[in-house]
Amino acid sequence: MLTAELKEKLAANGLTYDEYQRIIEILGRKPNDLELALYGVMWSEHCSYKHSKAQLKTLPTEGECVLQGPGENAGIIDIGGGMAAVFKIESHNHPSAIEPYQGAATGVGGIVRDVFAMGARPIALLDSLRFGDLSDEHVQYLFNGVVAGIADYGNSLGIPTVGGETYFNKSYQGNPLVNAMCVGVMPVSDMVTASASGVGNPVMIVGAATGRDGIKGASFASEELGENSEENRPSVQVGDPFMEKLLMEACLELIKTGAVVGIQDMGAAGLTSSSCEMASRAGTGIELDVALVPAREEGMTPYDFMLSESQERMLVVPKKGREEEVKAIFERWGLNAVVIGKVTDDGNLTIKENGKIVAQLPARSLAHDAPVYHPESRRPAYLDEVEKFDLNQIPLPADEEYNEILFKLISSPNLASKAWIYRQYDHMVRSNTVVLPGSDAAVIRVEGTDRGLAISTDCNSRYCYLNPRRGTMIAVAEAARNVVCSGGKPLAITDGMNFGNPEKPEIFYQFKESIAGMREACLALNTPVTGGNVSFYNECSGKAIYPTPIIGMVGVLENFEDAVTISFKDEGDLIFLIGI
Amino acid sequence: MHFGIIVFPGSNCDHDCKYAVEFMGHTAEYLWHADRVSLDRFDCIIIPGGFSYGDYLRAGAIARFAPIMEEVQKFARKGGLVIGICNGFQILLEAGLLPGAMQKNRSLKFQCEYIYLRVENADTPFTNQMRKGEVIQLPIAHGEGNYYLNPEEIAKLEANGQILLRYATPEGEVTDEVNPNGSISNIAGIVNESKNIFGLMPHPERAVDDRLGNGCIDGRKIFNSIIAYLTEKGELPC
Amino acid sequence: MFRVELKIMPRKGILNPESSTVTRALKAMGYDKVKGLEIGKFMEFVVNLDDVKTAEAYVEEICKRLLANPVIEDYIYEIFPLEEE
Amino acid sequence: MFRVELKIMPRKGILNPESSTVTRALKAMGYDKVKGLEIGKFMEFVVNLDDVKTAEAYVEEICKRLLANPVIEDYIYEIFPLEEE
Ligand SMILES: Nc1ncnc2c1ncn2[C@@H]1O[C@H](COP(=O)(O)OP(=O)(O)O)[C@@H](O)[C@H]1O
Repeated sequence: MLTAELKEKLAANGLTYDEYQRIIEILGRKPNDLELALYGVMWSEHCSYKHSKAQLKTLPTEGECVLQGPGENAGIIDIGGGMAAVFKIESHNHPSAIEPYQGAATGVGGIVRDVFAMGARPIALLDSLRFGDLSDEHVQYLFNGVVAGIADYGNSLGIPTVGGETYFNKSYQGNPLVNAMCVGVMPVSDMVTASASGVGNPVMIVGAATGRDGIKGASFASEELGENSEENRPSVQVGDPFMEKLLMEACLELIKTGAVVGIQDMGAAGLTSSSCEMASRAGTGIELDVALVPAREEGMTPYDFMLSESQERMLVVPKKGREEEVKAIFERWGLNAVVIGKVTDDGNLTIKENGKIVAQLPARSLAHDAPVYHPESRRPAYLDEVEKFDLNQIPLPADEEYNEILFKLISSPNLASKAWIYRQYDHMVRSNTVVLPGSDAAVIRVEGTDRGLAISTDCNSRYCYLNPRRGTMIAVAEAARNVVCSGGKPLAITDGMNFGNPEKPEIFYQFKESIAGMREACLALNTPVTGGNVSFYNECSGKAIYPTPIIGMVGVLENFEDAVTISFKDEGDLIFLIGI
Repeated sequence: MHFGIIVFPGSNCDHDCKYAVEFMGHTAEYLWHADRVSLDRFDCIIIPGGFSYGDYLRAGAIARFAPIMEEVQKFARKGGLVIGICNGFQILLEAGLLPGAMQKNRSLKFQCEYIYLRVENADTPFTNQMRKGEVIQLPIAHGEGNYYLNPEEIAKLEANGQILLRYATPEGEVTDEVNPNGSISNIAGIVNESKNIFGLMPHPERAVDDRLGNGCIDGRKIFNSIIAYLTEKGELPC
Repeated sequence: MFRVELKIMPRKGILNPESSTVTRALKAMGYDKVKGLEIGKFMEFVVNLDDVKTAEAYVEEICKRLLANPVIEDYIYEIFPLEEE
Repeated sequence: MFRVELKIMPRKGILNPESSTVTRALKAMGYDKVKGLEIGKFMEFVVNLDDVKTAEAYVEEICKRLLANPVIEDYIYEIFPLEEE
């Protein structure tokens, strides 16, 4: 029976009554409060993709070059010469709306961890940004904060931020978009995955101590922003790029030793998602004791430990007997590395506090068996309106107006140089940047080889608003053109899908159509999707952003010296216009 | 020649420095901040850029206390060549091996771009392959490169020929408009009195390989100067 | 005219990486008697207003709008009357 | 045990980029009643020593050696006895 008390509890955990019934079915009993909270975060849109999963399944994810498709921390492709590229894009929209500097910074931190968790050294960052009208004071505050946050975090890590894109449009006024993409490289043989196999292997937490940061951030990310979002925010996560730099070096050193079975970063839903996902992928269970987790604050409850989103932490499953080796490496870098549990064979996530079981749930049910929804989809009425628009109705300017119009165009923030942004990013560190920001795609040398990677992020969301399917095809094509113009052969993409509330049929229509367009374009160009991110509920006071499917594409150059930049080179060179 | 490159927690141009030295046909080796090892077998020590200890408190403030820094002092006292680049320069200032202090850029923003520098003294181990008044191009990448020293001491530096590089126009004019960070007197690089410790904000190690970035290779001139000096001396510094 | 002393500190419970890094550095240097270090900002300025109530409202407003970030920082200030010269 | 409040301020006469930028920003926002803004650091911590003289010498030492940079900064601190719990 849905009592008032239960109703309140479910609402607090973002669960429906049907979902509650389903949990009882899975457990064969009622969940306790902690267990209910764990389902709440793991079945949130942010963690479970319950509204998007069915659609994402239709994307082409296989191809000659794909070594690892969606489902891991990041996708992996073969770039030849025994080398692999690891890459993914991720959004940090809601946190950036509340605290632009920290929100953007921790967004970079998260995507970087995803890449080095696969064993790759991150070699490039890109950022895809959307803000409201730049003449607005609050938008300026967000813009300044986001760029500074990305700069300070990426620069401190010593990973060059080599490209991105920036658009200003009123639809993003109260809900900016901050998507960060990271690319790493490694020898194919260094690949590790995020699964907890080998019953009896220890489970270790490494990196920063755990505080009450961002508790329930995952559920927060699955809500619309409202008037009082600033009041309701979970305690904001603060990034420590210094800690992350040490964590990155220590993890890469550790992976080289071959002592690691699996490793995963702790992002949304922290310890909960990393532990149940690693177990679920391997078909094992994990047992851990929260009292063993290094804490930053006193009096933390199992709930706090399991849901904390403290940054700069990883969950590591080493081979049994090699714990000391792990500890020695982390100690040298001045970091924690503590055994908090072990891999079991019962398929459960078992959480203890000082030896006493406080929650026990099938890991798979949390990580991979969330309900899948097929929301209703309805063609939005505005499309009929905008489709009536006839380009021919726009009068041509008079001859003397052209100069004025040109000035107006080039002074628009959308067309103006983005040097103010990328000058704040160290885009040269590590001495591999072949094509600097300001060109089409960035080109990065794959160190130790002659190869280069051409990388671009693109999406014209106005096109996607006018025609979600075609607009998304155009985004894929634009990314491919940028890669090709820089000398690269397009290989694969990652996608950052930013949309409004999927429970509204018109929004879901945009999403569905966008996926269909991406599918078509990726099949045509033979650039499979190796992973991505879906960010729904990008609405402010009920108004959705333009549908914004950001395409992050990676291409390869056999020889990085063949890279091409956009500038005209010499006097007398011929200029051709090609295409249709 | 054999270069030692110090690695602090948070250093991130250690890798670039090694790349540059090897690109120039020499050898380099990393040195861990916590180790207290003699540096006698090195020809030159590089303190690389990055964010040692996250630049928390003040850039370079914490790194200067690392055990290896005592060895750097010993090495320098015996006349060994030490070059601190970017964060390395900040560390040398905090350690008192060079005079002055760094403040945040006057823009309060990190700045990464190519800039021009005028060579103010070509008669040092670090600049002998250039001409006085020559303009070179190098990239900068820093948030705290706004150098300060009081006017009397600046005059002393000037008199001793300790100012090696100033931010300038491509034509070699030293103007406020081309000062990227507010540095006093447009100073970008200085040496100590005995001219064997060099600190500079720009990154010569990022300008040796013409296939990267804008193709600028003026960084080679600084490495070539060091190598020419060491070769001429014909002996290890210690 | 009033002289204002303003302290801006990271909110309790929010990670302050600067404080923890400096604490560790002190410890490494042998200064292990320092506990609970918190690092924030200090600002001093004069507001050219005649009335203490107005001055207070003014300071409150600039703190909220620019000087402090209420999402992650707490601020506290004192206002002292200043003799006109 | 003593509680220490430490203020580290830019030295008089040295242009502090943070102070001048924030002053400009305030003016641009229409807050022109603020004068002579100086931005520095504030630190709070406890020193676990019994004797006030020793504590003072201790604080002085860590300020000189690490916390402040005498080339560009001045520091001033207050020490308050703390009740042991
Ligand atoms: N947020 C950003 N971060 C880094 N680089 C950026 C960013 N925004 C734009 N750029 C760079 O500026 C250049 C022009 O950007 P933009 O005007 O968006 O390009 P396009 O010509 O593809 O529309 C590109 O090289 C791009 O990488």
